[in-house]
Amino acid sequence: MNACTRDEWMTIAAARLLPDRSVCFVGIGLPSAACNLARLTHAPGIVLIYESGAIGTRPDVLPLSIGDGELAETAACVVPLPEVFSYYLQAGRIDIGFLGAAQIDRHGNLNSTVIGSYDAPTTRLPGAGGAPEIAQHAKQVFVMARASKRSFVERIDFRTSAGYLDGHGARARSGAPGGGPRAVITDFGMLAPHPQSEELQLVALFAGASVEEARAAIGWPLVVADHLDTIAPPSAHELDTLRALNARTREAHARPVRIPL
Amino acid sequence: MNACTRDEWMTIAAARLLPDRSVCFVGIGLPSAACNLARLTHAPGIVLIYESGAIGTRPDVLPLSIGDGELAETAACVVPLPEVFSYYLQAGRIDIGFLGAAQIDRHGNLNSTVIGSYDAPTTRLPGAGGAPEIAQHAKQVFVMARASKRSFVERIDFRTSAGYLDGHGARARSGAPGGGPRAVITDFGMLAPHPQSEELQLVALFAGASVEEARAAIGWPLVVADHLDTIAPPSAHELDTLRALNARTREAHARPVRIPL
Amino acid sequence: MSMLLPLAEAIERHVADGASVALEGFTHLIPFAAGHEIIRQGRRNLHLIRMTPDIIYDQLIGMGCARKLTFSWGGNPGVGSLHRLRDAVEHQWPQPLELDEHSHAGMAAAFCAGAARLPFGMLRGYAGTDLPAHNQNIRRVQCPFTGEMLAAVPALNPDVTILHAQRADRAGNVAIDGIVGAAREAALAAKTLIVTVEEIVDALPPAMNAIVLPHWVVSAVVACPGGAYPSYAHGHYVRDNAFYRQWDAIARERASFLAWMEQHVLGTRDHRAFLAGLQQEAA
Amino acid sequence: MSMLLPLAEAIERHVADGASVALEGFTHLIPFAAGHEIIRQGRRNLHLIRMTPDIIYDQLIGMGCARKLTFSWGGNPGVGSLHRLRDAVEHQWPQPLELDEHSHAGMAAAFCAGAARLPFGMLRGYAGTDLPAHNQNIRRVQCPFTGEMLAAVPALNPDVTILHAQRADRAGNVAIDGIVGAAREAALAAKTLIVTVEEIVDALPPAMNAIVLPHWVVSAVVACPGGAYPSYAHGHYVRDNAFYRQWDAIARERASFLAWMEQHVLGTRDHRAFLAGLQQEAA
Repeated sequence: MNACTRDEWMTIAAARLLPDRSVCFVGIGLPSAACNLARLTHAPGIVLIYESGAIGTRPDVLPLSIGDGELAETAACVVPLPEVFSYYLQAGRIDIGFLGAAQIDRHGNLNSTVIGSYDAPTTRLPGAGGAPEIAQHAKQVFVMARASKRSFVERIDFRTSAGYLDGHGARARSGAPGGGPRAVITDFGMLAPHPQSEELQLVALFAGASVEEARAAIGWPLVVADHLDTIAPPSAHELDTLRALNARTREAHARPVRIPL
Repeated sequence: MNACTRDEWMTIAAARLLPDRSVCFVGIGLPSAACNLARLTHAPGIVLIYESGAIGTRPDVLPLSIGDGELAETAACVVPLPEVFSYYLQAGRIDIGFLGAAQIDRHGNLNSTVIGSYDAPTTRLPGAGGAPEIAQHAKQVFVMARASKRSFVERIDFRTSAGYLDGHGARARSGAPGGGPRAVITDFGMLAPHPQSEELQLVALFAGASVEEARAAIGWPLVVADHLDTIAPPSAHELDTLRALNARTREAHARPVRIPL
Repeated sequence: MSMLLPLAEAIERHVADGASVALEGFTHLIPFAAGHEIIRQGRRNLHLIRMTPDIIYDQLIGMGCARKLTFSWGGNPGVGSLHRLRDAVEHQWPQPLELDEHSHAGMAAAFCAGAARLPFGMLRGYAGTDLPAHNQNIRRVQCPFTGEMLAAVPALNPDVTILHAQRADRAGNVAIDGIVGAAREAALAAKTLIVTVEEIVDALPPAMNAIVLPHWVVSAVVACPGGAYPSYAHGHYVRDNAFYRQWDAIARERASFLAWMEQHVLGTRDHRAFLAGLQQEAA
Repeated sequence: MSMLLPLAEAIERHVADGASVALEGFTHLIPFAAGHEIIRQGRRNLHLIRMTPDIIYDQLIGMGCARKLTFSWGGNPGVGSLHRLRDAVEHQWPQPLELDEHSHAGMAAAFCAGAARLPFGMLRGYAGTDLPAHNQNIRRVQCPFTGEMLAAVPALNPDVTILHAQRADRAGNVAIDGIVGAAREAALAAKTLIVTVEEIVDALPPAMNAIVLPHWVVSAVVACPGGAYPSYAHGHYVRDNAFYRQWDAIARERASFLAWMEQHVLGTRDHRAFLAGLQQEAA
């Protein structure tokens, strides 16, 4: 098994966190790969929901966008988007929500809106999308983000989605229905909130990754949990399944498209 | 043309009021006959909506209930009931609403809830159904009701749906989006609101019906409009079409039903 | 995850005395079989919820199963009154029935709010009517942008919603074709959802935009062919209009009503036996 | 009643300078052809509305058609930023762009309220985020039954909504298959609705529970095969992911963007010519 990339390792680590038959609100990119990998391996009964309205979809190829055709064709049903956010997400039916972000702080609050000031940003980011309400309502949220001093920061420039707010039970006191970020899967391992302070601390490393590497990639003084796990390397089955999925996806996305003329 | 019944005459008179391509919210009974007669005669483009969700339906047989199968099979589409009331009725897309009632007063206010007191009624009626909001939002409302001193009363026991409230512009001042009862089609002719007082007055009689008969059937001192029209008797085409429709309906509703065993 | 259960076990397990129960289906797919099973099992003090109480609610009320009714139109469609409902309201027979009365538009908004787990539904409704004066569950809310006052109704979240549908698959996904009324909102608004179906198929095909209730929102699926009779199941059997007309005479008097229920519901083991009894009678 | 019109006439007749315009379609059925025609006709000061501004909004903004944008996520899905959108927000090029920023859940509620002609939409949303501090269009409303405070957003009622759909019939009834996003609510919320379609058929069959926009809610239908390219039309053609990736380089610099738009949009008479130009370039 030629050495797996950190992206592959992140995807596999995230997939392992997904219980069979859990209902997941899937974001595009690595989360989509993680959820479909789980479905193709240990969680065949996992229910994948894409915010475009595809409920219980089973794509054979990873979608490039959240509304790809295959999502509709393989879904148990396609509902209007307003229903995904009201009858499914807001109604508390989503077990796990995946979020990415440009910036994340030590309490798992996320910024996907602006870098710099809102009115005169140095970088205008895509914006919230489904994130604020996914962060608010999903029973658990997993964040998948490659770590760097630019993204894991002491202070985020704009709070697009609430994690644990200022920590120490602030989220619970705010009455947010969902539990908040359960884990942050990044390219050296995993962070998880400290039970009391709710500050993200290093709880697991990929084999070959080091605490130093983690500390170098995090913009705040990273606390290491008392027990530091080592994430088991991908099995052949996991890696083969993921690579086949990615290969099918690359091939499909590269297929020349006939211009409808 | 053997003599047409008053029910037939009412139905035909009501059908004539329906402009082609108008969007009608159809109630069961005589209104359903009137709307479908219009569709089969002068208004082939009329759009019929039944509150069960059938939009633009073209039944060959009159439904016994508001959710009959044929309504769904011939509809342009079937939408969830909440959408009929929000995206169509409340959105002001309904030109004409039909209402019946157990009691109606001189300002076109209707009672389909109770006779006697609400908490200890002598007669508990079916209740509001779609009426309050049809009366509120339909651009025009037509009431179809056979006249009697028991139904056309000085004071109704309960106001289920608002007509002109106390008259003299009270409805307009209340901000009701719809225009209120445009006409009351009854079994001797038609009543319509006086332009200022908004009190229902006799504006038209079926040939052969008399002012005395009208006065005898109305529980308040009925005012006769300055110009009293005579409603042209049904044409052969109108009567044949209606009778064929009713015959098809009777035959369909009488068909023995196989018990699904 | 939804369980495939016999009807008696689904009712016995999920419908407790005093529960709020919605048997929805707007003229179409009315869950008669489930309603009869509730009567057979002698449930009491139920808070019944349904936009258009129909024959099955007349029976539940007449057999003393209900203490309260949330509704917006109670009658025998195209025929007349529901005599058992009237007897309960006008004469407190067999027991008093508390009414929580709304309009269709109001109940639809309440079911939608329930499905969305919002605390209230909103509409431009109930204007100029006496309903709010007799129902403190109809209040008002002000638009924070325009200042307009709108009607507000509390969300409806039944303890149990029961539907009938054309088919379900082994995993418990349920497909509904045709007139749906507010059945889907009532289903998603419930804590527990039971669906009786005409047939169980191996797997439902991807439904695209058709109506499917995913298995994980369904608590129990029950195979129950003919389960909506005498209402209809699109694609399976038509509405027995004659039965609806006959019901008017059966239910008009207490004695004839009780005799009919004793013979056709309490006296029949299940829905098959109920249908067979009617077939014999008609023969 | 809906009119069958050529695209140029539909835009010319219904889209005025300064209007609020929503081109909806969530990754699927995005009305590119209509967007290009708005650019060809040099519309100005538009208030653009769209949950997920995509390439077509990058083009409209970059060509100076828009003064304001109501949105909830603006990017090139799966690729990266919209460079023209960023240039407008970060450097006011070609002109300043006022932002009315929401979350998807908020905009969905706003479109639903618009379709229902309610003045505001309601959700349990925006909790713990900075969005309300920067958008006075996000306020709160209190539940009259439980006292809970909920987020309120003003209803969205675009002057014009434009959709693309698979087919319409001669009467103007429009059928949509597949992922619909909030397109139907955006359509019903609009004062004027234009729909470009892949094909016109004689008569749509009764749709039962499928998605149809009845002719009398549609202002204009336009026959426009390929009208959603490079997004996709389910059952007709797939999404050109390569084009979405190429757009990132084309739009990154003002000069390359303007040159491309001059050649492919301003320089082409209509969508057929636009598609033919791309085909030649790819050959």
